[in-house]
Amino acid sequence: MKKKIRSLEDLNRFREKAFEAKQRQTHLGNVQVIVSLGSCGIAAGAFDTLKAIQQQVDDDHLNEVIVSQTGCIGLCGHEPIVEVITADTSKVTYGHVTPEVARRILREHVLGGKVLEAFVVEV
Amino acid sequence: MKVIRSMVLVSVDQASLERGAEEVFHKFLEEIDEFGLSDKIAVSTIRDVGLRDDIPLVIVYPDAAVYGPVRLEDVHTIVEEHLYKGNIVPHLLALMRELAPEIAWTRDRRGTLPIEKRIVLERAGIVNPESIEDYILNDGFQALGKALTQMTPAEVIAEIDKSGLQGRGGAGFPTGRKWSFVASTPGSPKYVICNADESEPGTFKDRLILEGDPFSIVEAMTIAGYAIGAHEGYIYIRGEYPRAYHLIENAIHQAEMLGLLGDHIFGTDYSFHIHPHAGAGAYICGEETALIESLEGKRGMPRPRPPYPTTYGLFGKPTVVNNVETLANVPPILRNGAVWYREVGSPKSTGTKVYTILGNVNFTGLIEVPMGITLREVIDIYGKGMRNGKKLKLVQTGGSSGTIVPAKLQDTPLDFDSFRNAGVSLGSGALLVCDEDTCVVDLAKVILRFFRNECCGKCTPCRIGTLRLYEIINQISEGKAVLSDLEVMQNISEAMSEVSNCGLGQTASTALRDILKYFREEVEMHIIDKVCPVGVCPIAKHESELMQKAG
Amino acid sequence: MVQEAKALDIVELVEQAVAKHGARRDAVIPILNEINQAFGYIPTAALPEIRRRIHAPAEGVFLADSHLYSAASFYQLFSLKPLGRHVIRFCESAPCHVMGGRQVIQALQNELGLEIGETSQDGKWSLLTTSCLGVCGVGPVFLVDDDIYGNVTSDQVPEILARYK
Amino acid sequence: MISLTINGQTLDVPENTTVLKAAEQAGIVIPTLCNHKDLTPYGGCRLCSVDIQGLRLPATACTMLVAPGMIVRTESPALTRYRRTILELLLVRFYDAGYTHSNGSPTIDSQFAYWVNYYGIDMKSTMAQKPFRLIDSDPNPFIWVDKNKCIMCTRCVRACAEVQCRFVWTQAYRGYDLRIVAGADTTMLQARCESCGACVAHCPTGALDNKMSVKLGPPDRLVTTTCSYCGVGCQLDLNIKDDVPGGRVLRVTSNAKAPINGDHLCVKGRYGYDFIQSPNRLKQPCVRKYLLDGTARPHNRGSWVEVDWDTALDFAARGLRNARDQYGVHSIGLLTSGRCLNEENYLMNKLARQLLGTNNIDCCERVSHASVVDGLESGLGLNAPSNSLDDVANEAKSILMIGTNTSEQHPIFGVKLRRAVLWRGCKLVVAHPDFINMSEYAALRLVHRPGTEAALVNGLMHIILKNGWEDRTFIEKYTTGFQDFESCLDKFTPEYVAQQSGLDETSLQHAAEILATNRPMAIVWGIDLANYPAARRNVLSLINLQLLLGNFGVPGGGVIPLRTQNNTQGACDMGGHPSYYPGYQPVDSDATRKKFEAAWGKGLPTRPGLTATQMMSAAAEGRLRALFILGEDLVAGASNGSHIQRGLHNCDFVVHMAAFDSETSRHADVLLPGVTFAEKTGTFTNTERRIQMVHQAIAPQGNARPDWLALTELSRHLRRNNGDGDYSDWDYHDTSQIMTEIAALTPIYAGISHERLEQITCLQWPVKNLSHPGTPMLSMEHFAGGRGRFTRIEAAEADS
Repeated sequence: MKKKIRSLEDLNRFREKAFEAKQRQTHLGNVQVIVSLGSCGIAAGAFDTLKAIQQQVDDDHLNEVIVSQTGCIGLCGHEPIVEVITADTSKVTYGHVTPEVARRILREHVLGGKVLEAFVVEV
Repeated sequence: MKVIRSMVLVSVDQASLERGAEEVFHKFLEEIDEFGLSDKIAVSTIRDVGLRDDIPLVIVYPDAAVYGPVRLEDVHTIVEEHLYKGNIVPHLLALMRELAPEIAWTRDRRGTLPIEKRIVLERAGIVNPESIEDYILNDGFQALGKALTQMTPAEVIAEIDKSGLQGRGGAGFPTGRKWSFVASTPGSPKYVICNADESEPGTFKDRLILEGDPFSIVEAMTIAGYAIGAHEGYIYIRGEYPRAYHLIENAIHQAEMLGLLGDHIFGTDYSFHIHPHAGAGAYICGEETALIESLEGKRGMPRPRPPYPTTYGLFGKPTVVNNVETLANVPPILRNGAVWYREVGSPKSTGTKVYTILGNVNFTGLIEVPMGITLREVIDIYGKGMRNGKKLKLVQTGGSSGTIVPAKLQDTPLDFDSFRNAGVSLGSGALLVCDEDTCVVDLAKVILRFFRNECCGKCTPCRIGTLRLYEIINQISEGKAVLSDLEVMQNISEAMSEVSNCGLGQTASTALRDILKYFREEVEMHIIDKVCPVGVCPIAKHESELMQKAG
Repeated sequence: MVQEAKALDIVELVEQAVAKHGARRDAVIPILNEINQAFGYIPTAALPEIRRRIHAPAEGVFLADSHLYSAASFYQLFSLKPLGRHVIRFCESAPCHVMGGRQVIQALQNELGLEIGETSQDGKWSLLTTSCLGVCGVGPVFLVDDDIYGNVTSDQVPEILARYK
Repeated sequence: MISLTINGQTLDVPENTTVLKAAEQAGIVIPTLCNHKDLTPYGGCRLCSVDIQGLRLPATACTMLVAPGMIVRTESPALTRYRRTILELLLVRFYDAGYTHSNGSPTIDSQFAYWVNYYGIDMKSTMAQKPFRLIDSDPNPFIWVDKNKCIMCTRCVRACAEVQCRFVWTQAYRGYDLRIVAGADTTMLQARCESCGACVAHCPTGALDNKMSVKLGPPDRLVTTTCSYCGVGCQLDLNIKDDVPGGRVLRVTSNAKAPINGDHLCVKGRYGYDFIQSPNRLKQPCVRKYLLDGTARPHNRGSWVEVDWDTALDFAARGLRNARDQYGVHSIGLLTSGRCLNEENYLMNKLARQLLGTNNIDCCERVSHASVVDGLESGLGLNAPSNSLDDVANEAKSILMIGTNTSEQHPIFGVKLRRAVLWRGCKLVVAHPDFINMSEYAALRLVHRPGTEAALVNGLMHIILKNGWEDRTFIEKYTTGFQDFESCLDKFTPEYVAQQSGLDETSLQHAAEILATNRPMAIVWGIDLANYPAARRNVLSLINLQLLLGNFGVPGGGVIPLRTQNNTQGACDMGGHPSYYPGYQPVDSDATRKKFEAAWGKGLPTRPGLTATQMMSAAAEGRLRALFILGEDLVAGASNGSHIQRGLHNCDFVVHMAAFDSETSRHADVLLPGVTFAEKTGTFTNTERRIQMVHQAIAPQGNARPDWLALTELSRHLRRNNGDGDYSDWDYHDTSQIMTEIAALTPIYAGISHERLEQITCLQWPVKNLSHPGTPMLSMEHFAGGRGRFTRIEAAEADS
């Protein structure tokens, strides 16, 4: 049972805690791989992409990779979209990420540190 | 994000081209690159500038400075002085008179060039829609906290009123005024309904908000409830959006767990409950009274209006019905203040507007820009131009119920007032861009078929009108119509738009009307010459079959 | 052969749906929705079962089978007759059409040998059209059951259909 | 009042008036198809679109409410254009197969055809060129369905829902595919249609029609009259075709102006008219052969011989006279009929008292209803319902319905109560051992053991007193006997009553709460209550309950005993009663008797006569020798048929006048062919004391005669000397003359005359004089002594 928020101060304390938790994650050197899971993305095959990423994470025991989801950002023409956030580089957004491309992103960008320029979307 | 600061339009009508417009165009590209401004300034072309002798014409937005005639050697000056330093070059300006009406629109426009400014989509695609932590981390529930602990309901309404927020469902009714109506109407209980039955073809902004930022709708509905004195809210999500339904259900649950929804929100005496409700496939339920009927478990058929939902709504009680996008504006307004909000957009149409760009452009998707952007800007900047280099033929604005804007009108700014004046509907913000390969008869057929299928059947003009119009357009596309059918269509269309019961019937023939206005010749070719110029309609196939046989 | 729902299942399901959404007039559409989801259509036999559980004159709620039939037949996502095991709903609205939908629906018809609105002899497929699904950014679009396919070209149609047994 | 301008004409109308109604008031006609005065506005056809200044688009006059200063224009070239387009569009989906439609108008035009024609459209060439749906698509025996003519105005849907509360018709699917279906797209009867025909009456196109007469074409004339089935007193239009001498009834249609029922009728009223021209009608007077032969009466009375009227009446008169001469005046009995006119019942009363000198006269229905009437008389000193039907339907906050299957027995009143429940939230408690139709509308059902009604009501009163829900002020001011009464409730605790009645205590508590806290509360009972063994006691209990709650003298309160037959009330009113002259003037009051003696010029009997039940016993025992039975099949109508059969069988001489042969006429010696309501003119008094005209529509069938005429003739055969009173003569040429006599001698009917009823259509007695408006609700002053009397009701078990 979560503690209820009873005032703006409560809300801000909650927010600080959430912020710290997020900070801790990135400080630990974790990499976030975010799949855009709006309906557009799903229609364009985002579930297959997500499955491929999770498979790869499991297979390669990539414990420091956090796979999460977000909504649609409105770049339908580029779906499926995957974002990679690492501690050192800022956010990189990839478009048209097929399962094949997803695996490459994990191998080359997340593990190898090399951004796949051909699939980067300018946002 | 790429930030476009200015836009340069070079006239490329036949006369301008004869006087070197193409060279001028390329010179601009060079010079802008030279000054390192390429990712801040867009260069595009404009075809129809009317009959004049000071061509080529160059228009610079957002200042709406019109230069002309521009010679190759003037380009450097304009780029350096105007685009780089920000000073208009008076001696190169064209004379004010004789501007084509389409350009004249732009003269009134002031302010910055529309760049993406995300208010309602500020978190969509950024946060995890299943995580209330993520939402709170990104300013979530600040507005609700402020409203409940620091403001009276009347103050909340006053702030929304002051912001100038207008309903984004299409009609553009001031939200603050709607809320104060319901707040002051006697009768209880009162209800808040979020209209998430987004069914206008080509529109998916609401889905994006619901899927990308569901908590913001929960927060906004609660604020609305507080403002009008309601304790129950319904969110009517169309049946075709199962994911949005799931995410909203989750958001409601999480907010309740944290005491941000339900009983004693933020530890105050105020309680508010939200019930998600899935539709089952009916475009008409986007009409607010049909939506209410449907919520009550009935056929989604519109009620006669008046009475309006503000006095006789859900279960006969005073009810606020707000569209998703409208509600999504509420938390940012309360957080940042009405003054901040008013600075975005044009004076009469404040805030941003979400557009979906679809059709034959290089890039389809969704943008949120301040009110007042032009179609040309949307297509060139955000749509990345026409697909396969084809020519723009028309844009349908506002979904299938919207107007057809021919290419020559593409400089009309997209805001409520200008659009109203031009007889164009902004509607849901869907922009369907069609290139020269589009046959207007074929397009009309698809649109009319949609309305025939989605009409609820309550009123005569719409029920049989949509059927008849579809039958006739089919005959036209098959080469079986006669010219007098156009008159029949016009009569039906007129009766439909004048005396139908609700917006569906009133707008079902809008596209047809515009097509007959701007593209009548093309339609008549189908009838008289039995030819589909674009080669899409069945008669075209028929003809080619005949040709083959003959050959 | 298309499968029809069994009487016992209907009663049980109605019971569950009413328990979940409440015996209220305004719960009618969610209840119908549950039944439609479970059977792929709404058997007429379910209507009196629902009516019996919601009709409550003491609370001023009056419900007849006609009310339920009327509501059930209004909505496009409901079917009053059994459909195939897999239901294709092709978006026939203008954006998908402009973006190439015309060719895709033709491909679907050819591949399945069905006209729009028909169910195949073996009860495997029903081919329906739908109004806009709201994912126009990736049009043309169609649904197979709950799976949504976007950016579809006619070449992809056989491969997609092959995924369904 | 709101002031607005329509077509330049300024007018004031009440708030919440629609523009359409306002225009109507100003005499401005706005075309409409989906609107109907009985139904909620729909706004579907859009034909009534009008321009309203300040609005961007035209608005429908049927849904738009007037607003101060509103400026309306109902005609413009554009509006005409839209209307024509709408009609043309409707015709795209309309096909008329060419048979004549039959909804009661002498001109064939349906409302739809009228407007099509009005806007200059040629229907034939504009409509669909072939049918697109089955013609005559529903097997309902009464209602014809041709959806080729349906324009989706939904008047049938709304009529079924709002008028009949049945929800048979509904809209299904949508848009171009929209259709009207019954239930879940079944046949009408499967969708629980009651065949009332309200949908037919409200259909503007003929898509719904009367199946029995659909192709018979329009009538030559309409005759508005009062239905002869039940005590509700609906008015209807007989459609008459004059292609045979005297005319024939083509069909029955409803009449929008009918005061009680408007455009609404039940299946019996609308479709049960074939009896009028039935081949089984009695068409010639008959007497038993032994009478003609002058031989002794055989055991089974022998065979019938058709004779002329004179012969038959002569035998009838002789038989009655013989009995009187041989066994005395008390050996003759007369039974009047709740089916016959007031005027005829009055003549029966006059015949008995003036010509035969006996008070042995009673109304047939008292055979079954006697105890109920007695209860009413002894509790309230009334012989009629205290409130009117509409008053209960429109004002009562709760209703206790007991011993009546109202929607079967009094369909239109049943439907009025359904409407009260549905549309204004009236709480209905139905106490009935079976699940009857009204149970579906009940807030609470009490399924008690038959015979425990009194216990049940006592139990309710026990709970009411315990909770202090009784009306002390009323009890003190308007009742007597409360002190004495109160203690009889002590033993009727919820536990006790539950055990007696088979109900559970919660239901009892709930019922008491609903009835006591939703006031005014009305009690409606009917024949089933009278059929319970202790009917009189039940009635007294119910009166106790109303006195306790102070539900008398208020609109929406009171007691409504539902009279089974169309004129049971009138038959009693007219002196069809052993103790009363017309208007409940007691025979044992000297002053009254003197009045009638003076009027009729004849000495009259002083003692009250035998009731119907007593007559039967007397006949069985041989004390009653001759009977004159008017109109009724006594045997079939009674709950104790064998008792009656024994009485009749034993009777020396029985005259029966009726329209049909029946069980009762098997026991008759002279059989006189009477007529149906369609063949005579006069008045009926319905169950709420409302007097209405009955109009002759066709000539009597065969050699049948109106009963009043036959009675007048009979008097000639009976009479030996004329008295010299103002009304001693029997020279009646028509029934209005009889009514004049009734009015002169009957204070509660003093203000009634046919002439007046032709103007006002209905009056509820007491009507004190020709300018008195009648009395829809009896207030306390009408009760005997101005007070109601509490009666101790003790027994619960073992009904006697």
